[in-house]
Amino acid sequence: MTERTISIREAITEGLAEAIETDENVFIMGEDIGEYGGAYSVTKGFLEKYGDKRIKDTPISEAAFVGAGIGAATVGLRPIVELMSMSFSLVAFDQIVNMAANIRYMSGGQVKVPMVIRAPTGAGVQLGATHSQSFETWLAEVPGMYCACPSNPHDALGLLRTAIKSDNPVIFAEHSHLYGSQGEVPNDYYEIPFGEANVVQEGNDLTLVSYGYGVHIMQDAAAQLAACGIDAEIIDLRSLSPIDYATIVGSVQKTGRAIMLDTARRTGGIMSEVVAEVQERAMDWLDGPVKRIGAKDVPWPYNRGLEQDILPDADEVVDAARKIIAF
Amino acid sequence: MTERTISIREAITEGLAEAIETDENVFIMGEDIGEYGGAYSVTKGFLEKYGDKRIKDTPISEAAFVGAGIGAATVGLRPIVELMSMSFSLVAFDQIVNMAANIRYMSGGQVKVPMVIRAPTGAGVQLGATHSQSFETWLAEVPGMYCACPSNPHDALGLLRTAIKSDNPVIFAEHSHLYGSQGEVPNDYYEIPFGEANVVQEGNDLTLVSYGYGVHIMQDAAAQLAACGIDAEIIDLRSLSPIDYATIVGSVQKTGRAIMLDTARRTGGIMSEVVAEVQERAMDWLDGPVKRIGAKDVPWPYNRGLEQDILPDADEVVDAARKIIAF
Amino acid sequence: MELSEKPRIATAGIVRSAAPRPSSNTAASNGYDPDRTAAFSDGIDSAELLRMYQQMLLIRRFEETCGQHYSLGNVRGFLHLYIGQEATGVGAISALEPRDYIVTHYRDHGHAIARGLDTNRIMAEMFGKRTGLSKGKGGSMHIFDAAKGFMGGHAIVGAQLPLAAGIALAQQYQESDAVTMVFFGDGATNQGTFHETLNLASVWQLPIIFFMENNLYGMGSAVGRVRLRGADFSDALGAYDMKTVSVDGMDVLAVREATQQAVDEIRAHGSPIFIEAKTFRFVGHSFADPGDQYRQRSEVDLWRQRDPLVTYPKTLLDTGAADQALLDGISAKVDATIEAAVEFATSSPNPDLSEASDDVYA
Amino acid sequence: MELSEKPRIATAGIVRSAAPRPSSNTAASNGYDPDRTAAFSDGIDSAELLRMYQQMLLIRRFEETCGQHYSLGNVRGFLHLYIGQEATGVGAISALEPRDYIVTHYRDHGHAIARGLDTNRIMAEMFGKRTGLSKGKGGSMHIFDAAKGFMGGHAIVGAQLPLAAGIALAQQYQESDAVTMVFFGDGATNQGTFHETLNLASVWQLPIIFFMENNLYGMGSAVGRVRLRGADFSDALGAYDMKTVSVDGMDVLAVREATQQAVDEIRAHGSPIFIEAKTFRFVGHSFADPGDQYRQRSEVDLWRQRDPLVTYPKTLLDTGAADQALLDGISAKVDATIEAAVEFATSSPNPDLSEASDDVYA
Ligand SMILES: Cc1ncc(C[n+]2csc(CCOP(=O)(O)OP(=O)(O)O)c2C)c(N)n1
Ligand SMILES: Cc1ncc(C[n+]2csc(CCOP(=O)(O)OP(=O)(O)O)c2C)c(N)n1
Ligand SMILES: [Mg+2]
Ligand SMILES: [Mg+2]
Repeated sequence: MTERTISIREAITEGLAEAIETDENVFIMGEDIGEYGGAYSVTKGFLEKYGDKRIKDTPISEAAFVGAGIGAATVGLRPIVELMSMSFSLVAFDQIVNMAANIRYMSGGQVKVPMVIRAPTGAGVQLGATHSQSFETWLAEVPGMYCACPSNPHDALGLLRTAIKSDNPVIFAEHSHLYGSQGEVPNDYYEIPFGEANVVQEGNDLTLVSYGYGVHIMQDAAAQLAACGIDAEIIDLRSLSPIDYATIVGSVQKTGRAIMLDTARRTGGIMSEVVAEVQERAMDWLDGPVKRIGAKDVPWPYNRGLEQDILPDADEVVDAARKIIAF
Repeated sequence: MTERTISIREAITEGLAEAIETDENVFIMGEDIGEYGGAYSVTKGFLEKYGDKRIKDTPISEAAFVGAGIGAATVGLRPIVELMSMSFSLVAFDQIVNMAANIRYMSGGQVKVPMVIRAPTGAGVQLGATHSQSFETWLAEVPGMYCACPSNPHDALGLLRTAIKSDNPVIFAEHSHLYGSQGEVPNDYYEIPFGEANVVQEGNDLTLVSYGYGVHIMQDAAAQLAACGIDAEIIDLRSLSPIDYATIVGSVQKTGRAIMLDTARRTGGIMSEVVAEVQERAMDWLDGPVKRIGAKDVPWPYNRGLEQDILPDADEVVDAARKIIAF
Repeated sequence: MELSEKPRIATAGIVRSAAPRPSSNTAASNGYDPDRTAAFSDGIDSAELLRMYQQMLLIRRFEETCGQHYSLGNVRGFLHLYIGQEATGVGAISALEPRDYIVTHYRDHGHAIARGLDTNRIMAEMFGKRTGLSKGKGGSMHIFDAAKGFMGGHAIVGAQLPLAAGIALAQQYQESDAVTMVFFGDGATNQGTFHETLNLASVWQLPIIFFMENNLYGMGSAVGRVRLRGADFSDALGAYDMKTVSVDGMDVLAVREATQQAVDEIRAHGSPIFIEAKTFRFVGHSFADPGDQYRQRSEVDLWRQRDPLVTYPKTLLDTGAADQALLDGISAKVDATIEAAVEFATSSPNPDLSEASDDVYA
Repeated sequence: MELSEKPRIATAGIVRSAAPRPSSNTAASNGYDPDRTAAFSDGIDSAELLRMYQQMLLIRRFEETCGQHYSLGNVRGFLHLYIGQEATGVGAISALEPRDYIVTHYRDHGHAIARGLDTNRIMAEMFGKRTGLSKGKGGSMHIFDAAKGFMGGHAIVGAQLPLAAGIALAQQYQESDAVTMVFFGDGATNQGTFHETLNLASVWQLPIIFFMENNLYGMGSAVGRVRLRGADFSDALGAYDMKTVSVDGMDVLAVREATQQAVDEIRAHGSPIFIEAKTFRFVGHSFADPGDQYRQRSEVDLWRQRDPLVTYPKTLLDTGAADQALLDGISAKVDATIEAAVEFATSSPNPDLSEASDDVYA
């Protein structure tokens, strides 16, 4: 089928427009998504095109408008809420973790919350300690919600469609480095279900697991490893909740070795879950410990050199590979 | 040295009173800690005894009074903030995670935040989905803060003294089941540093790791295992940040087998960190996978039978032990 | 004779009512207007007057019974009783239509009963049984009946406010004239969500009633200790440009009328309205709290003299709207309903352990 | 001659000032009082009048220079410029003593310079250098100088308010008469922390000035789109029983006077005071924002005509408080200071990679 090349930003913009145009119950709300066009221009032109019933600028009141999204969702609407940054989810954490995720269970299944919370995430652009965090790794651990983290335009559109159609709250984490990242997207309609990891590259020597921006780091690392004759398999989780353990374990059973990467802080990253689970399910096939890589466990600094040093990179992955495979 | 038997509640009350009496910069604030005497009666009589300068009842404004604690701490006071429940930390999460933990770093070390946030935690008393959570497992993952979780009166008093003397923010998680739990406490002054796990019981066959209420479950399990001739070592982490990996790894090198228990939800519990780290540091000594046990990954139900079924117990630990040691 | 009596009920009802408090932004925004009132309560037929009595009594007995079964260990967790506040919930909710929505906090049994939820299934929820409205998963603090527009029962103070705004937003979005009523206490007004939600409802002109049950205490905190203004601040919410009404929460007819006016106005114009009812809980904050450390016995006694379950039936008798036999009949019916509810809850099965993992995802 | 001129400065200063706005709770709570004023600004010697000009100019040039170095890639991350608001920060902070505290948000360079922080070290922080006030770890949004009572620089909207209340609480606790001044914008008033903190400060009667810089836009959101009342709501904060003052934020003398009155009052009585200054940012929200999508060029031009860096020096000249040569001298000094700051920042070393792990724990 025919494809076209677009950026992740364009893929998300397209997915949002499609939802607005095809489902009258879908509306978008968030800070400066209308007149301003969105902090990352994802909804540029939407207000003019779709009007202020469907595109709602909100006050700087994350707790209130995330909670309002939950309420609207319980009575039949399908809100898409944009947070200007995943870091700002903290001021709405009670509404997300205690309300969005629990209300269905507390009501004995009487209500559902078909809501998507979209937010740019990740460090690396010198925004400092409070603006560079990746709380999707915590939110993915909360039962009652899903969490998706696309690494390319194809997945971004396919996962966003699934998110918007889901009858459950979905955290949709968009790494800010990747908005401009280009890739091919099919012209025909498709969806990408949650819980199905993508084997980006097959290999027999080593399993590299990541998601979002981390997949690009793994690809660089795999290229370096290939140069050293190491044949790495790359797995893109695509969704942090649910996690496709079958694919990871299957790969580890083949390779016997694994490196798992968060671009979030190592401690508190989702890979602690994945590593703990994989060693429990696949220990007998492991030739050595699963290596876990993430950002250093310090707050995010402003200085570029420090921030880059804290962030994990391909070299770290390659060094880790060296430690578990002599080459 | 002489000892006396007191409850964890008495130990904490004593530690708080001692701090108020010995350091004029220490004050306590929180909801209904004064006139009401505290939701769990930990500060009963304090308002009458110490007055409303030292014992401050607050409005139901967790974000504001936690933030006020941070501010007061940056200019020389040593606030002890009580949250009525760890579950309510969510409404103050931005102040705790983005402010308390980051402000020292963001200021290049110009300020420090000697503040303790105390809160009852844990499930098991049928409070339902929003009131039974254990967010200390997330907060322990944040750099810039410490986190302590006492399992007995001796540790409660020793860790609380360390917490109050710390120049860094400390999350002090008190499992609500344990307030009445009795134990011996030395009459002479002592402190228990963070990052030093307690080997509750030595053993050679199996390492059992937990903290707080989980230690009591491990003790029950160890008793059952002993009856089957299994000699278990029990490690009480005492602090979730920092974590004493040396003691855990040392024990695993001896026993070759480990079971790690959260009374919080398994996914998102601190044991995912511990398991991931220990398999990486001690894989060569492991005879099998590290088993991770925690509460089921669903919201907390009200019904007693369901809640008890979700909570981990000694039988689960024994079953897990059976899987890794044939007996 | 009955006819000639009726107005007296209204008057009786209203005279004790809304000692008209000033309101911030609007001239005639208190619940009091003698003419409309007389007219209005002429409009309440005695059947309705008696139905309200029955509901208040049903709530009172239900709460007393929950207390007994808490002591017996059949009801667990946190139990917050509505005893003393019956006139507020019954009066307010009696002004709503089935298409309207209600969102409330953990002190929710009274609102649930006033909304006409099945007492058997509420009690079964209290007992944690599978037949409970939330299948035993929610408990006392999380009563839901979505089919009746009763959207919980929320246990984090102030957290229900944004949710309610979202439900009201959906009504506006769907061009329905349904009103959303959200209940909260005086203590909840100190949460950030209170401010954020009032502003959101104001700037978006949402069809919502913010119903503050000012029972003068948030747990052990007298409102004067957590707000400089003390108990009276609903007339100072000018920043939100929201019509504000103050009414006597111990007077079911006054509450009903004030609420009816607000509902009519919102259906017509859609703007949010803030109603404050001063009321009092006769018992402790939760069943754990004796409720006597932080308030004087004399204060409780004073309010008990205004017990709607004493004053209202007396009015019914004085005005001839009912005779003792009628009231006794109602009382007997209520007792039977409670007995049936306890029987239903007791005999219902606990949820199957397998059900713990249901209702997590849709 | 000079003597006879001085009052005119004051008048000139004040006539443009505080088109007296009504205040919520207190009779004479706006910054305007001709007599006190004349007297007061007689009290400002011309050296101080010129110092304020120098500070405003220094801020303007500093911000322009940051913009240039952002384009050059020497300054990164988010950069929020204070251009247009200089009179507010300089006037407000000129009324403080060294023992007082300042807490602000991410748009913080102006406040830092007005507080007298070392421009070399501020610029070095902008460049992320080790010699920066925060050792290059904080950046533009997190300027701190604890030794000068400058407690940040906070990037989460509204998050600085509780922190400031805590610092004020500490002053009260330690029986100091120091005042804490916290700056925030119109958009921040929609955060829950705004409400919670105002209530806390009110019920605890904390010695704090809530200084709202109402520049009419929160990022791209005109205040009228996020608040029903629009730009004018500081006179409607009655719920907090807090004295509220409204002042012309483009008039440095009016701001100084209003703030001085508030500071004196707080030192004497300790209660919190809310000051609103209407002002305007001439540039975009951050350096990324051209600032023209969501507001009319005409509106910007209108405000630019009130540019304090045009109006204030003109007043100084008209009133003879300064002549052109004097102003040129100041301008030259400012340029030299900026040049030195850039030189210092440029030549300073980056932090050592090992320093990434410092300053996490005390
Ligand atoms: C965020 C949060 N903080 C604290 C609590 C504990 N709590 C439950 S009810 C309550 C008092 C609320 O008082 P009010 O709003 O006046 O309602 P009332 O109980 O008087 O009906 C408190 C402090 C909570 N549930 N949530
Ligand atoms: C909680 C939170 N939400 C959103 C943002 C993004 N943001 C930064 S500044 C700003 C606008 C604030 O406007 P205002 O308070 O008026 O201050 P101004 O920028 O006009 O000085 C927004 C939305 C943030 N930093 N924090
Ligand atoms: Mg109350
Ligand atoms: Mg602004």
